[in-house]
Amino acid sequence: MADSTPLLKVRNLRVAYPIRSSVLMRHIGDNVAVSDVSFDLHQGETVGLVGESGSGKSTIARTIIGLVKASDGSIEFEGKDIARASWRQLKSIRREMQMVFQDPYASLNPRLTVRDIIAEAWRVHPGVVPRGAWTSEAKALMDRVGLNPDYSDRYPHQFSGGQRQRIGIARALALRPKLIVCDEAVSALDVSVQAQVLNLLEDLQADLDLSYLFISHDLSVIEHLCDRVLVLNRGVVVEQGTVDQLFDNPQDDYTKRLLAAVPVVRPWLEPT
Amino acid sequence: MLGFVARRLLLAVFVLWGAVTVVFVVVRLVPADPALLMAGETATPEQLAALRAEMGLDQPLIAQYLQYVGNTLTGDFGRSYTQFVPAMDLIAQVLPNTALLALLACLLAVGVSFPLGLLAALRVNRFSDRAVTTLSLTTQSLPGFWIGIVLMLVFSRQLGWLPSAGLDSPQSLILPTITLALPFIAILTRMVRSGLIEVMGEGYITTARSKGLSERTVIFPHAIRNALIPVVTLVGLEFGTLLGGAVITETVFSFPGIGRLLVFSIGVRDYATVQACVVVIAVAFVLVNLFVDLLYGFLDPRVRNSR
Amino acid sequence: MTEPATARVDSLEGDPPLLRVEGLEVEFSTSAGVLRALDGVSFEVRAGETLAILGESGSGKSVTAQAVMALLPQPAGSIVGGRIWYGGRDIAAEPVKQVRKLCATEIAMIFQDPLSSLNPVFRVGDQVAEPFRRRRGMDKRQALGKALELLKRVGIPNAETRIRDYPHQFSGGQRQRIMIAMAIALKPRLLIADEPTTALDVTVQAQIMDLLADLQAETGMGLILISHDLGVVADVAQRAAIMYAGRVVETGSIREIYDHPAHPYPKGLLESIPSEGARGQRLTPISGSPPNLLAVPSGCPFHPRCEFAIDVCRTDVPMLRRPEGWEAGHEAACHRSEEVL
Amino acid sequence: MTAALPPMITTTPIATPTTATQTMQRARRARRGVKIRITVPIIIIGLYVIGAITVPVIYGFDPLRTELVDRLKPPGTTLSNGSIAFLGTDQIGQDLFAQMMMGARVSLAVGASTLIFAGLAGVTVGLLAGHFGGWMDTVLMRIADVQLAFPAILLAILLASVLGQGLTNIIIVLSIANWVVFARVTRSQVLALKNREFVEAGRALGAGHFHLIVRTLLPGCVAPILVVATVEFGHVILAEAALSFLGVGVPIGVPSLGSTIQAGTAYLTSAWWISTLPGIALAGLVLATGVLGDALRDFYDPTLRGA
Repeated sequence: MADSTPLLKVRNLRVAYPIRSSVLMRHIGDNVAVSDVSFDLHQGETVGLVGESGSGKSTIARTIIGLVKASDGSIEFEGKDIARASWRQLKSIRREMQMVFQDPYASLNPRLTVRDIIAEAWRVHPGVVPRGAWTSEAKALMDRVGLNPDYSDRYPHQFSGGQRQRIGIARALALRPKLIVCDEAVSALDVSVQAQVLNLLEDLQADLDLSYLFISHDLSVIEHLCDRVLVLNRGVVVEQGTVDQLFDNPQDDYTKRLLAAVPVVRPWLEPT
Repeated sequence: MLGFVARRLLLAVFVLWGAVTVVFVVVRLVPADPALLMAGETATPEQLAALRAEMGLDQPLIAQYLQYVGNTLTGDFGRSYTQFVPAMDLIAQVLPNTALLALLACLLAVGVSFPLGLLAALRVNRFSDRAVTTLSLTTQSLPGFWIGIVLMLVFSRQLGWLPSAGLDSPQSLILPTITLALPFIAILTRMVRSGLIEVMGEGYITTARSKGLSERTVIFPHAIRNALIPVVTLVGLEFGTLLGGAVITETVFSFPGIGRLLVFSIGVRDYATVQACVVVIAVAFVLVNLFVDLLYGFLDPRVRNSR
Repeated sequence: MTEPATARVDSLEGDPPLLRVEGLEVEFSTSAGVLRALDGVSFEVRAGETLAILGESGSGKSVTAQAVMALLPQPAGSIVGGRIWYGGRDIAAEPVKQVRKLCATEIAMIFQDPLSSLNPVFRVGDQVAEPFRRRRGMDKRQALGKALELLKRVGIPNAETRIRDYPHQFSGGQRQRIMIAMAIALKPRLLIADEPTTALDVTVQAQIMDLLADLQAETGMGLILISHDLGVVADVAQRAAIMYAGRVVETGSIREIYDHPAHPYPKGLLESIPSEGARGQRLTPISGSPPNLLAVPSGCPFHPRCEFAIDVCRTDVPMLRRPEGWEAGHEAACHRSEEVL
Repeated sequence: MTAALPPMITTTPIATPTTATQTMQRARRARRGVKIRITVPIIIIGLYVIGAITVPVIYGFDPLRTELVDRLKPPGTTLSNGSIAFLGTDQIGQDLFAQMMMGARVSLAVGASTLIFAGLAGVTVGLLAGHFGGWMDTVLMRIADVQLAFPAILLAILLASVLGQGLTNIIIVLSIANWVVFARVTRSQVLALKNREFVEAGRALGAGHFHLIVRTLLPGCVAPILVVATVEFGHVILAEAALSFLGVGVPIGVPSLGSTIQAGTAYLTSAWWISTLPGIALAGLVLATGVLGDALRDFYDPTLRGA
């Protein structure tokens, strides 16, 4: 794995929000959300970021996708440094990276039809799909994520939570990206539906050679889906390794505590 | 809390400076010659020149501005051109009357609208709610000056119960107070109602109920204290509407207040007094809102503790 | 239009149940029409026992708690049938005002989101002291003294000084501890916890569950744990009721249900959870989505998602019954438990 | 509805004060109510528009004509030219109904033009301030704060007194006094939308500022802007009337509802209709916009529906 160039290379990433004084808005300090985070993500791989609220896992995701500015460190996508990329380069990099959001209700524009939500990507990046093919392409994507293509003219509120999350995935796939960042993408779903979406993500990865950066607070989902995992606590990576290493033989105290706290479905089967 | 107060004070000072500047810009930068406006078409060139010198209009604009800001800080708005006394003196004579009128109208409005809003909120979509909302919407749609005229027509001209103009006795305050308060009552009632309805759906209201508290205790203090927070802010902003209403009410009832002074001064092109009136009213508005902001901090611990 | 409430034979052992819900039906009116949030829900809880009510969103588990506490949103929601027996009275038939008198003294409740459940403008001490003042008529000093004891008991550090702080100054876990302190203030005999740890971090989640279990052992109160998470309650609860589309589809000892589910829905749920050493294996989800309560499928509401559904499932509503071969006290509402599971 | 009960339980009737069906009927009625509350005001406003356009033409209205014999005739009087003045005549013998409809013309024209200018300016400012945040937001909102320090009517008086009378000036004045409302509403809506995930999804796609503002944020602001515009329409009409009443509005000779009411105050005891009837006409128009605004808000915000 180490011999190929990573798809995504994050080095010493630091994200801090300035604290300003209440009166004159002078910069009086920094609120550090993430500091010194480094990791690689290879083509076809799923890397998990796990941590509790305030651990900085979402900040990392949002920084990589470009919603938040990094204060320091570098993010390289296919060898190109995002922080130093020109606006035009950045736009082409953006095509390669997409995001699936947590809330299936808030992440879809309630005023657009499913077709328009998916086509939004092609409107922003002209030339990917010709305008005349938008409807057929959108329907093909809907079919791909397990939605009835006949519903392309419906609005988000006409779908259930799980179906909406599929729409979100279809939108992310519209630009045929290499990397999809999933920010708590299954956390808001009911267990039975969550399993459907996890299976869909696995299928898509196998078919399209996708890479995932998967953010979750749910260790069992991370364990199920990921190849490698980073454990975050208060903005710092406390441990990283393969799923087997991390779940079978955790080294860091915090990781151990976190794993010990995960509720077990059948505690009576556990050796105590 | 200290940071919060400091930030609010700073904002108030800034807004005041802005308001004073706007008045300067409006009065000085209009295409017309203020001296000409003031002296009228019939003035001789000599008179005009004298006036310009007295008003400092022969100096560069920036000097005029600094002079003006300095004067404003000391409450010197120049001399009234019709009454031959400092404009500020004219205002000092009538300001207490307007203050009294505004205060009475505020008290009346709060006293009437809180119970009404509460009643409507607690009986959402029932008859009493519909009655209150319809009534307040109608009242809000009535022109303030027209309310004054009708009240005057009925209670002083037809029934002869109350004086129709001036300020000679405490009775003279009744009609202007009602006229001024009515639109305010309408707005406030609607705010109290919607604020309370929103709060009644909050989780902590469910908690209060789950504690087995009586519905009365759930409302006082749990709901009302939270509902008050947004209402207080809106009251501050609507205080401007009240001040605007005072101008009209005072005109209708020939009430010796700052509003009537303003309208009168505009009629006789007494710009020094006009400026003074506008600045004083803006100051009053800013001060009231500063007070409201601080009250907000007092009511909401989350604001108080924020940096 | 409804099936008879199940008469329990198995409940003859030991004390009478603290709370017994029979054939409870709740309807909500929405602008889109009337929806039946609960359709014949029955269960019971005893003193010292923990019952888990489990289900996905829209299954009616929270509505059940609201109905018991007379907290159904007014005027949209109302009880249209069934009984809620508490202390020999049917509180479903009593006016809200009457039921509220039981709240906090007999039955208390904590909620999912401790931040919005605490009044932001009052000090936590005053909020915890409120039951003592308003319900027990204590004076302020006395009540605050009691509140301090409680805050210490639920593990708020530096309770002496923090009693004067406001809710927003506490962490999520501490807020839930405060809610718990408030709920147990008047020593209720039954505590209903509605998703008490859903809004909290994993590590805090375990602490809160431990606290609830400790308090229950200490006071012998009955506990109803409402959750969507089958894992969280497994350690603490003895019995469970699994809900789907406003009905209880399976009930019994939690261990029995998890190990030998008698209904395809709980079975599917358990198989959907990614866990327990099944690393890298494909999950077996339940197909389809939970039903829209405005258009609940006919017959067994689960039939459109059920791989075992046959004609009778589409037409006849299955009753809760003990399938042959399952333990006493284990009931499921499925026509085909014996054949397929 | 009654469940078959185990024999040991005595049957007691279930006391449910309101069943869900009843509540739903109420909800349905409320929903129908919203539609009625939208349609009826639109019809009323439509009638005003038609009346304002046609009536003065039909009556051959000429503001300068005076008919001394027909002065101050009560409603229903047959005039010297044989026509019936069913709302009476004014102090110069003009038919009051024709004059009121002429006034409605002014009101509607001023209201619509002001809405367009204030709306365009305010929405643009709100979108920019909300979307870009930072210093742009600070600067724009501080300007709005300064603007708010002047009660709208006060600012209008100040500007009108400087700019002089005339319809264009009224529109300018009222636009300046009202853009802030649009700016604030748009900005707060943008701020609410901005952190919604679907807007972030747009940013994650790499959408530029123009795309985000025009295609994502603006459509989300339409509903609240429409509501505000409706309510503001009424406010602007009232403000125009107030300005004209104070004599700083329409020029002499243009019959506005405000100036007609003002003219009638001199004849309150002898000819009550001159002041009161235009006031009612004005209130009817403003009430229609108020009801419409409320109904639109209920329509667009289902969470508040029935609340």
